[in-house]
Formats: sequence, C-alpha cells, structure tokens
Amino acid sequence: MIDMRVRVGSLVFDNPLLAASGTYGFGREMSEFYRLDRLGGIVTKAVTREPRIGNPPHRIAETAGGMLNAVGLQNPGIDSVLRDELPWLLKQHVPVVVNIAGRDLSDYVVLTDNLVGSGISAVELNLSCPNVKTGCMAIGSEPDLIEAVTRACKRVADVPVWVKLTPNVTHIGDMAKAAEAGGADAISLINTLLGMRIDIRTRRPVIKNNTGGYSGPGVFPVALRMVHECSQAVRIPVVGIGGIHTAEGVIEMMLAGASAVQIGTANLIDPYAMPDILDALPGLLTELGAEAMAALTGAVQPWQEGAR
Amino acid sequence: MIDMRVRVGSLVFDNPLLAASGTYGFGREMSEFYRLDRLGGIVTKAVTREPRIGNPPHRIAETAGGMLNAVGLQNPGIDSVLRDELPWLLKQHVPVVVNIAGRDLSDYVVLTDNLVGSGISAVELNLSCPNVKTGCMAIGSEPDLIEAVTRACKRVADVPVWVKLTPNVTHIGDMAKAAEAGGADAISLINTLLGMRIDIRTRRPVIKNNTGGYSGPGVFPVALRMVHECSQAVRIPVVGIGGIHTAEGVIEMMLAGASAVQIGTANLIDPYAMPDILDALPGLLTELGAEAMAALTGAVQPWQEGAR
Amino acid sequence: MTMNARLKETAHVTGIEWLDSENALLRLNAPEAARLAQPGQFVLLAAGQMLNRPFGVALTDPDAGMVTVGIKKVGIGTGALLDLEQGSAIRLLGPFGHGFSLDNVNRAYVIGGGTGIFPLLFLLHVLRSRGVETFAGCGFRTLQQALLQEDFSDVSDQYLTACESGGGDVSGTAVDALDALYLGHGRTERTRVFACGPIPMLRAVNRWCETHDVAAECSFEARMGCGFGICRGCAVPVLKAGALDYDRCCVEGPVFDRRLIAWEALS
Amino acid sequence: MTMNARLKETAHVTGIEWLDSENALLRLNAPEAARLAQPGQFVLLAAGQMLNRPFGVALTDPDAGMVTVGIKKVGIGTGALLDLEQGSAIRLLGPFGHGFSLDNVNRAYVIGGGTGIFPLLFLLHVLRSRGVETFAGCGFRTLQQALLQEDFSDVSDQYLTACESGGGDVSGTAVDALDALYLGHGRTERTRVFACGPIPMLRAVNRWCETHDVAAECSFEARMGCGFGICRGCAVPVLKAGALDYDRCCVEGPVFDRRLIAWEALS
Ligand SMILES: Cc1cc2nc3c(=O)[nH]c(=O)nc-3n(C[C@H](O)[C@H](O)[C@H](O)COP(=O)(O)OP(=O)(O)OC[C@H]3O[C@@H](n4cnc5c(N)ncnc54)[C@H](O)[C@@H]3O)c2cc1C
Ligand SMILES: Cc1cc2nc3c(=O)[nH]c(=O)nc-3n(C[C@H](O)[C@H](O)[C@H](O)COP(=O)(O)OP(=O)(O)OC[C@H]3O[C@@H](n4cnc5c(N)ncnc54)[C@H](O)[C@@H]3O)c2cc1C
Ligand SMILES: Cc1cc2nc3c(=O)[nH]c(=O)nc-3n(C[C@H](O)[C@H](O)[C@H](O)COP(=O)(O)O)c2cc1C
Ligand SMILES: Cc1cc2nc3c(=O)[nH]c(=O)nc-3n(C[C@H](O)[C@H](O)[C@H](O)COP(=O)(O)O)c2cc1C
Ligand code: FES
Ligand code: FES
Repeated sequence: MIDMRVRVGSLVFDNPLLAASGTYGFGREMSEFYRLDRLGGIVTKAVTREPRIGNPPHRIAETAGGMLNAVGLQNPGIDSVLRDELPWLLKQHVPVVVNIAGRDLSDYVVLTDNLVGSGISAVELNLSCPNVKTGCMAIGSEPDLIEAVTRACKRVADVPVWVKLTPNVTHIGDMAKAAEAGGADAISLINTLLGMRIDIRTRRPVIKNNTGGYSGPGVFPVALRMVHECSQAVRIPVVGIGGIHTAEGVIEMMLAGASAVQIGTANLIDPYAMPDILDALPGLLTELGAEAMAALTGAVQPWQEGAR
Repeated sequence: MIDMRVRVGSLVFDNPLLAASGTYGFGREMSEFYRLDRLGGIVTKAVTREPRIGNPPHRIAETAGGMLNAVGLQNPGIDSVLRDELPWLLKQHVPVVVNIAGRDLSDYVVLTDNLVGSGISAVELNLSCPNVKTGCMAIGSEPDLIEAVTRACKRVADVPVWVKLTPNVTHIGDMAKAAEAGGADAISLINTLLGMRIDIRTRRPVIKNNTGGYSGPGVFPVALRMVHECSQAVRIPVVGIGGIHTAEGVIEMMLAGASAVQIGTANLIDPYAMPDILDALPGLLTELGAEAMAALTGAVQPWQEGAR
Repeated sequence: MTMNARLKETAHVTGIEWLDSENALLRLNAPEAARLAQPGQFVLLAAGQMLNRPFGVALTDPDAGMVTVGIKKVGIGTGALLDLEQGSAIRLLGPFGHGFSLDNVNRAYVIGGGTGIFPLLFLLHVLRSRGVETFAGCGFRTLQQALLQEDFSDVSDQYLTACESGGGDVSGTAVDALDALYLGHGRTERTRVFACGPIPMLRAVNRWCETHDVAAECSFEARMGCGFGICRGCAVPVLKAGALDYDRCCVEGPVFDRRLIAWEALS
Repeated sequence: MTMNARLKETAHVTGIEWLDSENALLRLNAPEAARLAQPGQFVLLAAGQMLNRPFGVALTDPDAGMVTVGIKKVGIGTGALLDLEQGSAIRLLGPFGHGFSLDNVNRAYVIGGGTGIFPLLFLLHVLRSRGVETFAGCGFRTLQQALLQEDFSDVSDQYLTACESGGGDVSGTAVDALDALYLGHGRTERTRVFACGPIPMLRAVNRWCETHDVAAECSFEARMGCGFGICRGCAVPVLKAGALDYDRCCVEGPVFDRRLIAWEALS
C-alpha cells in the first residue's frame, strides 16, 4: 500500500492533487462528474471583495502547448461566496483553499478577515493574476509588496496563508523569500505566463484583453525550474503548479521540491483528469520503488558541477 | 509580386527570415541542403574570445511544446571563426550577423573590435544565454549593464549592433529601453526561457547543466507578447524570435511589431523549414491582401479598453 | 447533468456525409450522449488539439445509440474531425448546456443561418414529435450554399429558404424568411421563435421579435475553454437587473432568452 | 552529404517484423536513403514528437529502394514508430553521420550489444561483400533475449553469442565473445574491431583493445537535437591534443576511433 498523504506545513492532504484556482470553479459543476472527496483538495476560483464580471470575450485561445486565458477574475464577490458557495463546498469532505485577489493590501486583508471562521483549510493570496490592471501580478513582482501583503494577511488569518507567485519575474527565488519573510505558510507557483496571440486575418489580438495568461503542458519546464529554485530558496513548503497533465508530471514536480501539486488546465480538457491521474499514481510509485508520496518531495539529485 | 524585403535600421534584407543563433551553426552544414542565399540572413552560433568546449552531455531534452538545451556556447573562439568560418560564410551571398557572448563588458568590446572590417552585416550581443555561469543572461537582466555593454560596443563597432534579450525578466520593456539608451541599432528577442526537467526514474535532471533553455512552438505566445511590448517601448527596430515554425507565425510576429524574424528550433526539426516557410509566404500574403512584407510590421490593432 | 452519467465516452465514427465541399454530417456511435441529449445542447469532441471543440447536436437516435453533428470545416480541429475514418474512436464529452425550452409552446418559428442550422434539425424533430406547429426558415448567401433542404421540409409545416442573392423562396436574410412565415401563420398565445446562427442574424431576429413582441430563444457560440462550466471562458454578455454581466455559454447557454442578452455588448 | 541529395524523403512503411516483444525491424521504402547509406550511418525518423529520432541503418537494398532499421521500444517515439501501419508515410532525413571505415581492413571483429547489434548487420553485409573476414560476437543478458542469430551467422565466418546468465556460446559479455573469437583467429596487420552497444560495453571493448593493441571503431549514441550538425546537442567527449573537447555524434560520429574518445569523461 502506497501512502499517498502529503503535508503542506500543518495541513495534511489525503493525496497531493489539488485543483488549481480558476480551473475548477467552486466545485459544483465538477461534482457532477465524480465525488470531490477523492481529491487532496480544491482551490477555489479567485474571490474578490466586490463581485466582478470579468473581461469581455474572447477570453480564451488555444496555442501550441496550451491555452491563453484572460477571464479577469469573474466571481460573485466574497459575500456571495461565503453565503452561496462555501457552505456547499465544505460539505463535500474535501479540504478547501480559497484563492483571494485584490487591488491593494487592504483588499487582501479584508478578504482574509472575511474568511476567518469559515472552515476552510487555507487562504491562497493570488499575487499573480496577469489579467487585471491593478493588484495581483503588480504586487507579486515586487518583493516588498509581497512581504507586506503576506504579513498583513497573516496577522488576521486563522488558517495557513499560501502565497501564489507569478512566473513573470526575473528572480523567482527573491519572491519566494519575500513571502517567507512575510510569514507565509507555503508558496504556490506558477500562475500563468503572460502571453499574446494575434489573428493574422483580422490583425486583432485573439484575446480581447490583448494579452492573456498561458497555461498547459507548454509551461511545465518553466514551472518545474521555478518550483525547484524556490524550494532551494526557502524553508516553507512549495505547492507546484503548471502544466501537470499526467501522473509522471506529478512525480516530476514533487521531485523538484513540491510538497503538493495543483492541476489546472488538465481539468478543462478532460473533467476526469484528476481522478485518472490519481488512479495512475499508485502503480507508478510502485514501479519507481517509492512507498510514500511525501518521500518524493525534493528528492531530485541535481548534477554537481564538473560531474560526468 | 509581393515585396518581401524588410529593413532593420540601415540594413535591408531580401526577406524577413534570418536563421537564429545556435540553430544554424556557421551555415556550412545547412549549405548541403539548400543555397544559403535564399535566406534573409544568418545569425551565427555565439562566438566567444576563447574557444569553449561547452557543457557536458546530455545537452538536449524534448518537452511538450519544444525542447530544452544547454549547449553552453560551444564554439571555436573568435580567432578561429574569423579565420575558418566567416570567409566561407561571407562568400555565400547572404547577410551575416555574428552573435557574440562574453563574461563581462570587456569581452563584448574585444569581440566587437575583432569583428571590425570583417564584412559582416551586424553584431548581435548575446546578453541572454541562460546556460553559462557569468555574463550573457546575468548582464541581460540588469538594465544598467545592458546599457553599458551596448554603449561600449557601439563605440568600437563598424556595423549595426543588435542586442539580444532574455525573456526571463520582469519588465522586458525596460531591458529594451536600456539597449536603446546604450545606442543599440535593434533589439532581438526572445532567447530561451529557463526551464528544467527531471527523469523520474533516475531522479536526475535530464540535462547535465540541471537547467536548460526552452525553445520551440511552446514559447511563441510569450515571445509574441514581449516583441509587442518592446516594439511599444522603443523606437529602434525589433527582430522577433521564438517558436516560429510556420509562415503564419512569421506574419503574426511581424504584426506584433517585428521588423524581421529569426527561426531557431524549426531548423533542427526539419532542415528545410526556412525554405518551406519562404515558399509559403507569398501565397499567404496574397491571401491576406498584403503587398509588402514590411508593411506588416506593427500592424496589429490592439483592442482599446472598453472595446466590444 | 446527472450523477449517473459519466458524460464522457468513446464515440465511434460510423460515417461522414458531405453536404457540400465545406459542410458534413459526422455520425457517431455514442449511446450515452444519444440517450441524454436535448435539442440545443452540444457535445465536445476531442479534435487532435488541446481544447475540445463544441458542436450542437444535430440529430439523435437513442435506440441505435447514434448522435449526429453537422460540422463546417473552418480550421484545424474541424478539419481533423472531418478527416476521420469510419470506425475511428474519439473522445466525446457531454451533452452539455442549457438547450431550447420545449414547454409552453404550440407554434414555433425556427430560424437558422450558417452552422446554426444543424442543431435546429434536432429541435424541429422533437417539436414535431410533441405536436408543435413548426415553421422553419434558413438563410444562405446563395441557393447553391443551401443545405439540408429536404430534411428541414420533412419536419416543418412550412420551410422557406432565404438567399441574399435571390433564388431562394425568399429574397434576403433568414429574418425575411421569418417575416414571410409569420405573415402566413401569425401567432398563438404560445408562439416562440427559436434561432441559431451568426450574431448579426441573431441580432436581427431579436429586433424583429421586439417589433412583433414575440418571445425568442437564441443559441450562441462562444470560444470555450472547458465546455462544462469551470473556466468562465465562454462569456456571453447578459443583463442582470439592468447591469452588464457575463453568463457562461456552456452552462447558462448556449440557448438564452433573447431578453436576457446584452445585445449592445455583443461583438 | 552531397548537394545533389535532398536527404529528406517521405518513407513508406512496408512492414514491421517483431523479433521479440520489444524489438522489431522496421522496413521502409526510402530510395534515396537506400542508395546513399553507408554502414554506421543513421537516419532520422519523425516519430510523432517534435524532435526526430535517430536509428542506425540495419540493412539496405538500394535496388528495391529499401532501408531497414532495428528499433527497440523504449519510449514514446519508438512506441509510435512501431505502431505504424503498413503503408504509412513518415518523414525520413538522412542518412547522416560518419560511418565505419571499411578500407584497410581484412579481418573484422564485430562486437555488439543492445540495440547496437542492428547497425552491425549492415556493416557485416558490406564487409563480407568486400571479402573481409568477419567474426561477430553479440552480448545478451539471457539467451532468450538473443536476436537475429541466424542473420548474424549468415554474414560471419564465425558468430558467437555471449550471455551473462549462461546458455550462450560464451558465458559473459560481448567482450568475452570478442576474446573467444580472437583466441581462435588472432590478428592480421589490418585487423580491426567494430563495436556498437551501450557505453559499458564500449568501454570494456576499448580496454580489451588497449590490452591487445588492436584498432577499434566504436559507434556511440547521444541525445540529439538536430542530427545533422547545427545544434551541438549531441556532444561526445573526445581528446584533442590531450585536452577534453566535444565532437558531434551526428557529424564526426556516431563512429569514432576508440583512441579519440575521452573515456574517463563518458558517463
Ligand atoms: C455551443 C456551440 C455550438 C457549436 N455548434 C457547431 C455546429 O453544430 N457545427 C459547427 O460546424 N460548428 C459549431 N460550433 C463552432 C465550432 O465549435 C468551431 O467552428 C470549432 O470549434 C472550430 O474549431 P477549429 O479547430 O476548426 O478552428 P480553429 O482552427 O481553432 O479556428 C478557426 C476559426 O474558428 C473560429 N472558432 C474557433 N473556436 C471556436 C469556438 N469555440 N466557437 C466558435 N468559433 C470558434 C474562430 O473564428 C477561429 O478563427 C459551435 C460552437 C459552440 C460554442
Ligand atoms: C546515432 C544513433 C543511432 C541509434 N540507433 C538506434 C537503433 O538502431 N535502434 C534503436 O532502437 N535505437 C537506436 N538509437 C536510440 C534511439 O534513437 C532512441 O531509443 C530513441 O530516440 C528513443 O526515442 P523515444 O521517443 O522512444 O524515447 P523517449 O520517450 O524520448 O525517451 C525514453 C528513453 O530513451 C532514451 N533516449 C531518448 N532519446 C535518445 C537518443 N537520441 N539517443 C539515445 N537514447 C535516447 C532515454 O534514456 C530516455 O529516457 C540510436 C541513437 C543514436 C544517437
Ligand atoms: C481559465 C483559467 C482561469 C484561471 N484563474 C485563476 C484564478 O482565478 N486565480 C489564480 O490564482 N489562478 C488562476 N489561474 C491559473 C491556474 O490556477 C494555474 O496557476 C495555471 O493555469 C498554471 O497551471 P496549469 O498549467 O495546470 O493550468 C487560471 C488558469 C486558467 C487556465
Ligand atoms: C540548440 C540551441 C542553441 C542555441 N544557441 C544560441 C546561441 O549560441 N546564442 C544565442 O543568442 N541564442 C542561442 N539559442 C537561442 C535561439 O537563437 C533562439 O533565441 C531561441 O531558441 C528561441 O527561438 P526558437 O523558439 O525559434 O528556437 C539557441 C537555441 C537552441 C535551441
Ligand atoms: S467554457 Fe469553461 S465555463 Fe464555459
Ligand atoms: S544533434 Fe545537432 S549537432 Fe548533432
């Protein structure tokens, strides 16, 4: 029997597979396909203080290796989420992490505060969405701001605070360190790479927002490199995200330093992606001679310089 | 008749397709497949002051959407290149751009100086290779250093100086501006995204250098976004590179703001990639109602905010 | 959706019937979808690309386990689907989406254009079987481009083609066909227009319905990420308490009551 | 390479002959490659992935325009190639690389292991046709894993199998087969060892050749980017004037004189 449990700081998950924010809604639609309690956990769509209608369409485009999106944080706002979504979701016997997005520090604090006592497992600070004008990625590319927002949220939170980082930076390790300095319980990464496509016939960007966030298998090598880099830079756990579509991808991300992973785009392509990966994992671990999922975290053996 | 010529500053190329550095050697091997004078131009493999043997193998790995490489600037050094490679290449009736890489400012200046009078069309400062410890990307992620190196090289160069930028930065526009401030005649981008893959059986990075540069179709949306961003940030021409494998990709990159493009990984997959794209371009331009390639540069019409 | 259905199956191509050089009916053996699909719903087909492609269900034969979709070749995914060989297996997800309302209607004006005509065939079949009076009108640029005329005639009390270049039963657009049909048959208390087609057509149908004060349900297309409600990619602009909002084409749609749509925000 | 050849053609699968559950001979109609290939050279096959996959040429029939490669299924690309159906068209590039030297040899010891045995078959055929004495030895883990025994016997003056688990003609590795063959036949002035197989085998062959002071040519594998010399991905460590350097497996190799190799740098 393979022990599939993983630990992210003080939290224990039955298995390392969490649904990534924005690619699982608030779980309701997915519960039509399978029981949500199969998953390690669910990270909700980003929640903001006020309801947001999001960006005008087109919001989606396919591209080699993945897709672009610029949904623009469409969500019903924290009040509605607390009232209409979380009570249902928390009854599904699966740990819930709420992803929150704000324009400034006070938005994040208010949102964290609103979630106190809600019964969720963790708050994920979305300091990385590339599809809105203010907040999010603008905060997540400045170490000082990351640290300040994290510290302020930690002060009010009654659950672990995860900080979700953007890959669109020069030194990802510095961002991780800033989150750690602010008291983050874990970091999660990557959010999407900022990308663009143009329709050569209309000469218009294919996405109304002009740019969009690039996700899917094509971002995997960048995500893996950053997860590895961050796991070397900080002592807090790292949740690995980006381009994971297979059981092999889960293992690779764990080896790189992830304590758990999130699955995003794969859910859009096949609603059974996560249960299918879960089904494949024990056999793969056995084949690899591993007895416990958690033992894989950071078990990569980098080549030493001058090695042959 | 479609006018395929493009202009990059003072240079005119017969067509917009240049071979990208490191994916075409010094042209000799490719001349076995077709006449090099078909191309708009050729950018050589990076040249350093001393010969470099490069990184130990494995240097290459495939990944969804492309490949990783960590060749590590293997090249015979500037003296040998001037003696053994350039005389032959310059006889092929195709404009030659020499890509140079150094550990510090003085390396770049010496290399630029060595190339004075050599008959090449431009020097491309490789401030972006991610696979070496010093110089290159380390310089290319600091605007001050970009500006200083560019200015110093401009002082000695007798041909236009292009600055090749790395995508592994937070604000690509700032890097472009630094190159412009230093007097660059053009910028070219992107070099590879820094990535990593791990062999889950051996638990070793698949590349001996641990990390490698990610190239191929999967980087296209990132490259396109950055080319567009830079073309808005500076007045000097932008040479678009990254994930171009089709005639459509060439057009899309030109629309985004490129004055010419470079083709990299596509050459490795099919030695006839560039002539095949060239053959496809006139028909595609006709279909799009365009009469001159150069007219496409920057012709994208971004959506205005609040547009529907 | 229902917890009892997987809403995912391996469909087998039983045939491709070309209607002209661009459009074809793709016949699939997909018993679950055949059993569950309602008019106006769509299925997602894996088309060799990353994202699945949505297609309105054009016909079902639950007993034979058959689902037919009409496909126009517009790009790489539709091209790949129409290159499939008989017997090929492809992943099918669905049926998904909110289809046409079939209750409280006894007279239906069914108006289509472009690829929008395909799902209307299914709708007409079901309306017919429920004893609803069916008047159908489809717009084509030229008569040569008219598709499925016989099939439509078979399931309509009256069927008119409209061609902009003349030659059809009516000269003009699908709305001119609607107008002609309405002139002939008028309205009952429970009359409804059902429309599926390009946005300019839907917009014109809406205007016509406003003028004539007739209820209408319009089926929309949107660029989809998932197709089953989790990504919010498929935004359709709607009015909620007078304010702009975005509903999901794949869950709240693809069929919307025309009065819900924020027509000015549609591009 | 020559300017007259495109070195790119559409090859057609004429058959796949499975040798055991993992290894098969893939027979291709590829007239240009069949005409040009020399023993030790390889072709690149498009295998459904981005990068092409290199395979040593295992046999040619220039008159019939046929090229055969032996493939062991180790991953996604080799799996896809061996799933091809008869008649399928695939892109073939090549032949590329520096093959075995065939001049100045009158006695050849041909030593193989793993997938390295495939290209040696072609070598043996050509050596034979040139009147060279050929002694071949192949190492397998078990006798059950032995492949192509008859084919090798047919083109060798003597052929020995070596199995680590016993049961072969020789107990041990391919080098033990070499040793046994050499014991029986010894050397002429123009004796050469030709070896192709995994690195531990090549390393052992090199050591043996050093001890016995025999010339050897070893064929190497390297992870390739392009396969025709432009990317410098396929580094093989060599010694140039005593210093470490990297040659290209695809241009200077895959066959190297054993004395050129930086054996200590090989992993
Ligand atoms: C609810 C719904 C029902 C549909 N029903 C049908 C149908 O019954 N028959 C039919 O032929 N088509 C239908 N479509 C449209 C069909 O999904 C697209 O034509 C198809 O996805 C294009 O795929 P492609 O790979 O060939 O195009 P691509 O190569 O991806 O793109 C080619 C062009 O197709 C258009 N396109 C791409 N994706 C979509 C999309 N998701 N929706 C609309 N247009 C798109 C774009 O203009 C694009 O430029 C429906 C779409 C929706 C949303
Ligand atoms: C000059 C040369 C000649 C070769 N001749 C033969 C031959 O005659 N018959 C044969 O079966 N194989 C031969 N190979 C090896 C063959 O190219 C690889 O097995 C093949 O590329 C693997 O592709 P894949 O997609 O199945 O493996 P992947 O799914 O990409 O990887 C599976 C494993 O295969 C190995 N591998 C991947 N790429 C290569 C590569 N380029 N070279 C070596 N190992 C690799 C790695 O260990 C990897 O972990 C040769 C290789 C070279 C360089
Ligand atoms: C349609 C879509 C919507 C997303 N919305 C959010 C979001 O609301 N908050 C967030 O932190 N990340 C969001 N993301 C990013 C994902 O959570 C994830 O970080 C990213 O897609 C990379 O993982 P993947 O390659 O597995 O998709 C979104 C991604 C997609 C594709
Ligand atoms: C094998 C390989 C070697 C490369 N070597 C160099 C180099 O020497 N100098 C350089 O500036 N860029 C080098 N590059 C980067 C390419 O020139 C190009 O910027 C990058 O690959 C993106 O383009 P592509 O997606 O078309 O390959 C190399 C890329 C590859 C794949
Ligand atoms: S397509 Fe994902 S929510 Fe509709
Ligand atoms: S594989 Fe590219 S140089 Fe050998």
